[in-house]
This record gives sequence, structure tokens and C-alpha cells, in this order.
Amino acid sequence: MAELIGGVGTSHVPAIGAAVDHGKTQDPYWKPVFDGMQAARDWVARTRPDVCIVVYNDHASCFSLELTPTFALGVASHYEPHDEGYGPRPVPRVEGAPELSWHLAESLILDEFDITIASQMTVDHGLTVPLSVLFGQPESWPCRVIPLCVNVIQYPPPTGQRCLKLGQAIRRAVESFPGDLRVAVIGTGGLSHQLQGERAGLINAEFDQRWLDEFVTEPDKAAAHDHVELLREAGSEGLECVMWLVMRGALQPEVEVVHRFYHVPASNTAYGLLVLEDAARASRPLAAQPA
Amino acid sequence: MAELIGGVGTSHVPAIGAAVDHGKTQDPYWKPVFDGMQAARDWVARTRPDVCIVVYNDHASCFSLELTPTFALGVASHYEPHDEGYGPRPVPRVEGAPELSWHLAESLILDEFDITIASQMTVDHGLTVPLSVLFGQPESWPCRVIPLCVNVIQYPPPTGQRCLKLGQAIRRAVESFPGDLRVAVIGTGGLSHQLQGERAGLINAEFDQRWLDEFVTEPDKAAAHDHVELLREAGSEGLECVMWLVMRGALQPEVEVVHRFYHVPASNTAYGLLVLEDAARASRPLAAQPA
Amino acid sequence: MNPTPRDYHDIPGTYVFDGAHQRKGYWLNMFCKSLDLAANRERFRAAPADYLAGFPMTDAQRDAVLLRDWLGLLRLGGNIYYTFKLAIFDGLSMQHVGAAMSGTGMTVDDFRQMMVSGGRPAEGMRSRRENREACHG
Amino acid sequence: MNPTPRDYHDIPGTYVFDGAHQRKGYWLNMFCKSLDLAANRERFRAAPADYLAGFPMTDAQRDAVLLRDWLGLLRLGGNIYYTFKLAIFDGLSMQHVGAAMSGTGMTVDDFRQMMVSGGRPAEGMRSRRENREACHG
Ligand SMILES: [Fe+3]
Ligand SMILES: [Fe+3]
Repeated sequence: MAELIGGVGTSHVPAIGAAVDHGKTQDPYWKPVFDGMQAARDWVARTRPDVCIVVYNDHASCFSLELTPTFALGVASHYEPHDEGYGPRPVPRVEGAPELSWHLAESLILDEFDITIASQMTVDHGLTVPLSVLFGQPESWPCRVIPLCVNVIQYPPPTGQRCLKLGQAIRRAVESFPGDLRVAVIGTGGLSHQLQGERAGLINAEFDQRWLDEFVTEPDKAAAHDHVELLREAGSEGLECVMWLVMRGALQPEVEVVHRFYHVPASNTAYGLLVLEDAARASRPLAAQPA
Repeated sequence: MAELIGGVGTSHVPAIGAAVDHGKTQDPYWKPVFDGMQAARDWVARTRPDVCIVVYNDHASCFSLELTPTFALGVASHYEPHDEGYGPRPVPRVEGAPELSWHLAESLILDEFDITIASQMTVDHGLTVPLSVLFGQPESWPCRVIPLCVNVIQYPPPTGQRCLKLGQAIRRAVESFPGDLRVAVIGTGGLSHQLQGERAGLINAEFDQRWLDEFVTEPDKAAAHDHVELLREAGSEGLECVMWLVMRGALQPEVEVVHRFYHVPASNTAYGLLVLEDAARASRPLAAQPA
Repeated sequence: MNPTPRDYHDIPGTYVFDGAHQRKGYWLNMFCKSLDLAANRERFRAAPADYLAGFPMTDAQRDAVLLRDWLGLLRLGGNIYYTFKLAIFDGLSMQHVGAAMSGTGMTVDDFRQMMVSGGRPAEGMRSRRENREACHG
Repeated sequence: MNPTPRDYHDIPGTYVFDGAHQRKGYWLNMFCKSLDLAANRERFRAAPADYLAGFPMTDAQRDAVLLRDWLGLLRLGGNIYYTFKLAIFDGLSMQHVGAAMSGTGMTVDDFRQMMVSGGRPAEGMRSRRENREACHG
């Protein structure tokens, strides 16, 4: 049976990808951000997930206005990085995990989630930047990836509650997969930022920190902020933090914080990073985890 | 406030469309089928819906294997008939109802249905044949149409229960629309048939009739047949009867049967037709309904 | 992918288009889908094997296409709504294909007659297991 | 469509991309999306007005494109992820566009400085109604 080994929340700011790609991670502007990532990199190196389910949004890259799936789950054998106008990011091709993907798709749909099944898709910075955050610049990504693309561009995105429930259903689905896989869920996006309008540049660190507190200890409360409140407090693009809640739902109600980091700014965004394990798992002696 | 005036269930057999288009409705083979439709045509002429929400499936026409939405809701101003290999059907362009469509999309997503929003799509026989069933061959369709496209080709389709719940949510959404519209819901597909394999041609009239009985009086029971049972009893393509349940959910638990018709065969299919009104509405004196 | 056994594999003569089936037949079905375009239909008509070579299909799938092995196409991952595009290309009806898939030498007229007489009965076609038990029981 | 008032219309300087907004800006955004392709970028660079004429947009939308009126584009139904494709076409950064949209004559260096200093504070930017009440209260 597959095992849910933990979750990561991280912003997916494109500028972070650019900093990695152009060797600027040690520039004074970026060093604090990348220093803050180290503990997450250590965690993922230690826990070595076989598959990461990356919950992200597409930014008018692979999807366009013709068709807007609320939840699109990738079932492909691989995903090419999308050209977002600067040429595709110089990162490895993303290798899929079609058996587990199809198992998720089938389980989730029978569990009353109205998933869109994506057999061919490209992935943009929303997915590849979190991989760079966790893995740096390897020759090939050290794990297989299942993209779960959430609409947060076209109003309305799914509610926080719906995202939390989807995470719970993903947990059930992973644990019913008849394969010996270690699976992590990566929630991406946010935290507070607004790219558009006269409020462009909005950051609300107070709201973010309070929301992160709730996220860890009272996920139902973190999920209960409605869209208007998120738009108001976290900014029109900060609303994408609902995607973290899919990760949170996949973990048990009681979690242990392995790492928490928050930094303003990363480009126009409040950068947040959180690594969680189920409390039950975290309290196991380290020897019980793979070295 | 918009009003839900009733529901129709009908198979969407392509051969019925061809019989209309090629003037064969009075042929001995087709006459009984079209005679059986008359009462539904009378009902729709009498009740004159402004908008029909047509729940149908696409047959590898507009959608393909790349992307399979479980529920795709059209929000376009119009929809062209798709060329399914014989040239597009010679039927009027389907005019949309974008205000109500967007209201539905927004309401349903906030109500935890993971709708795919479709801004540009063509519609195949799954949608246009039911219009021909209800309206014959007019110069232009006498009502606007909202396509709700359900995946029933890629296993697994949404469950019967999920479809019933979606119907209930559609009812709530329609009744919260601030416009004076008369809305009908048309569930299409089925009844028993199988197009593929050594079982091609399967018909199960006994199952269909029992399912129709449940559908009218015990919708939860009709919705509870799981996919394996539907595949076994109604055939691999008969499974698409789950789409009728969206219509059923949009009506009240107590309904009045305005018309019920069943005929074998229409091409390879058991043809079923059902017209329902809420019991409360049906008992109103006729004078209270528009002439 | 070795498909895990599913309850519906017990249903005789029925090829459920689940994930395993979709993966197996992906390019076969996408070839069929490509026939939606008149230009592709012309290319396929002019040089069938060359046209098929443009899709990453198995040789068995290509052969089944060229032989119009309607049942074989399903077994190799085809979905009836896609393979039927090939039948439309040939000017065949669904009843034609239905007869061919029956695998009993049925003609299209036999098939039509079966439908007019109420269709293929479900009796004896529900479950491989039940059929086996009925045989040996 | 006359958009019905929504709670989020109370948030200042924020253009929520809801159904009403999407319908208004559909072709404006699809024009921006078309710039994903290098061939289209060349055509647009060579003859901007001709290229725009190929999309069923309003004159106001076309003018806002030609003038790079970043705020106007949002008001006319643009979505930032689409209009930003035009900025990428111009070689501009999101901070450039952010400064321009602020509508206060902010330079890109001002904007960068604002971000380094903790970003634009939410205080006074939460609610038009609250701001009015604070003014008149
Ligand atoms: Fe994002
Ligand atoms: Fe159908």
C-alpha cells in the first residue's frame, strides 16, 4: 500500500525559478529566501518520496479561456515544461506516475470529486518552481510527479473547504493504491500578493502568519475564509493559497511542523514555506525512516 | 427569480436525428417512436421554457482523450453543431444563455461541484437529437440552451448519486438567479444499449422499466445502482442513463409523470422518454400556466 | 500497466474503457480521432500504412486497423466511439460493426433483425462466473 | 451583461476576473494569448493595428493595447496573466506593470523599493465603503 509521507506548502513565484536558472540564488536579494529553503530540501532528501502530487495552477499557459477545469489531474507518462514567453525553463522533463494517477482519478471521481482527466499537458512555473525549491538543479528530478492543476484564475476558484476535502479524498485514494510508494503532497501558490490593479504589490504578513497558524493547528478554520475575505486580505492572487489546503487535507488533523519559513518579498509576493508530517509519523524514531 | 418548470428524459440516439433530417419520421420503422414523442412536444409547446439545460455527453466530438472533464458547463453565447463525419447536422445553431450559465457555474463551484467552464464548444448529436425530439425542425430553436456535458465514455463516469446531487444544486442555482426565466432540465442518453464487443445490441427492457419506476418514485434508489451493475444490466453505453439523474435531482422528490414512453429498438438502443413536473406544480390548475 | 482485476471484467463481451484500457489504446484512438479532418481522411485513403506510421501504435493495432478487425480494435485498447470513426470512413453503420463484433458470423441483416426483435437478451450475458457455474454446476 | 454588484466590488483597485469580466474581456485576453506563438508575435510587431483587427475586440480595447494602458486593459476585461503576455512581448517585468497600474506615477524603482520594504500595506486598501466612512465619519 502506498504511504502518505508528508506535505509541503510553498509559493511558486516565477522569479524564484529565474533565480535558480540564472545562478542568482546567492545574490543578496535571494540568499535569505534560498537559505530559508534548506531545511525543506534536507527533509525531502531524507524522506525521499517516490511520487510528489503537486497541486498548482496554470497561468494561462497550457489552459486558456476556452476551457477552465476546476481540478485537472495529469495521468500522462511525462510533462514538458511550458514556454511562458521566455522559452521553456531549462529544467528536466517532468516524469509522471500514470498508474497512481489513474488510480487517483478513478478513486476521486467515484468519491464524488468531478475531476478533469488530463492525458496530455504541459506544466508551467506553477509546477516547476516548487520542484526547483525542493530539488535545486538536478540532471533529472529525483521523483515522479502527478500534476493536480487547480483553477484559481477564473473566478470562482474552488472553496478552501472543497480543497481540504479533496486532500482528504487524495489521502484515502493513496492509501488504497496497491503499490509500495512513498507519496508527498506539495501545495503551492500564495501567500499574500496581488499582481493587478491599483493595489498591485499588496502584502499582508499579519494575515499570512495568522493563516499559517490556523493551517497547522485548525485547518478547518484556515479553510473557512471565503473568497471575498481572501481577495481582500491576501490579494487577488493570494487567493491561490487555497491550493495549500489540498495538501493539508491529505495529512492527519494533528501534524508536526518540520519547517516553517516566511519572507517578504520574493518579487511581488510574500514567500511562504511549510513542511508538515502527520504527528503520529513525526514522533517515530528517526531510525524507522529511510536514511 | 428563475423557475424550474419541469424535466425531460430522452435517449439521444443519432439515428433519430438522421430520421428527422432525412424525412423518415413516418416510415414504419420510425413512426411508433415519433408518435411516442408527441406528448412531450405538446408539453414543451405548452410550457414554453425560455432555457433548456441539456445534460448530455460528447461522443469523441468536441472533446478527445487529451482532456476529459467530468462535468463541462457551456457559458458561450452560441454553439455550432459538430461535424461527426457526415457533415454537421442541418439544424439551427444552438443559442446559449450566458448570464444564466455563468450564474450556474459560479453557484455550482461555490457549492462544491468541480465544474469545468467551457467558453467555446461545439455540440454533437448528444445535445442536438434531444432538441429535435422536443422541437422537430424549426427555423431556429424556440429556446436558449445551456449544455452540460458529462463524461460517460472514459471510465469512471460520475456516480448516479453525484449526478442526482448535481441536479439538486442546479435547482438551488436556478432558483437564486435574479431573472424571470422558465427553465427546464433535459437529461439525455440511455436507456439500455451496448454498441461494443460481443454483447453489442444488448437491450434489457425489464431493467429499464424497473429503473424508470424507481426514477420517478424513488430517485435515491435509481441513483444507487453502481457502475458495475449498470454496465452489466443496461450495457456499456446504457450506463449513460446517469445523466437523467441530473434532471431528476433538479425536480422535487414528489413528481407527476406528464408522459412516459418506451420503445425497442431505435437503432441499437432502447428508446426511453419521460416528462416530469414537480407534483406541486402539476396539481396547479392549467390556467395558471401560460397557454 | 498490468490492469488489476475489476468487477466489470466479469461481464462477457464488454471492454470497459478504464485507465488501463485508455493507456493501451491512446494512439490507436487518436489515430481514429484524426479522421475527423477531411485532409487526414484523404491521406489515410491514399496511403493507409504510411499514414498509420505517423502514430506511435503497436504493429498489432496497425494490423487491426488495416484488417478492420472491429473486435480486435477494442481488445487492443480501442474505444467504440473512436473506432466507429473508422467505420464512418468506410461508410459502415453501427449495426454493421455491431454484427462484426458479435463474433458469431452474424450478418448486418441478422443484427438488424435481432434489434427489431427486442435486442440481444441479457440472459446468459451478465457474468462469466455465473456462466461458468451454470456450465459446471 | 450588466454585472450584478458583488461583495468583492467593494475592494479597491482590484478587478476580479468573474464571469462578467471574462465575457467583456474574452477576445482581448485571447489576443494576448495568441502572443504565445512566435509567428504571431512577429505579425503583431510588424503591423500592430492590422493584427488587432483580426480579433473581435472593442476599439477601446484595441486602443488600450496600443497605448499599453495596463490599468485600462484590466478595466476593459483583461486578466493580468493574459495582459502580462503583452508585457513580456515588450520585455517588461511584472514590477514594471505593477508600478504602471498603481496609477500614482510610481516608477519601477519606487515599486521595487515598496516591495523590499514589505509591500503595499493592506491598511486603507481593504474596502471602499470603509474608506468612505473613514473620510466622512
Ligand atoms: Fe500562481
Ligand atoms: Fe450517448
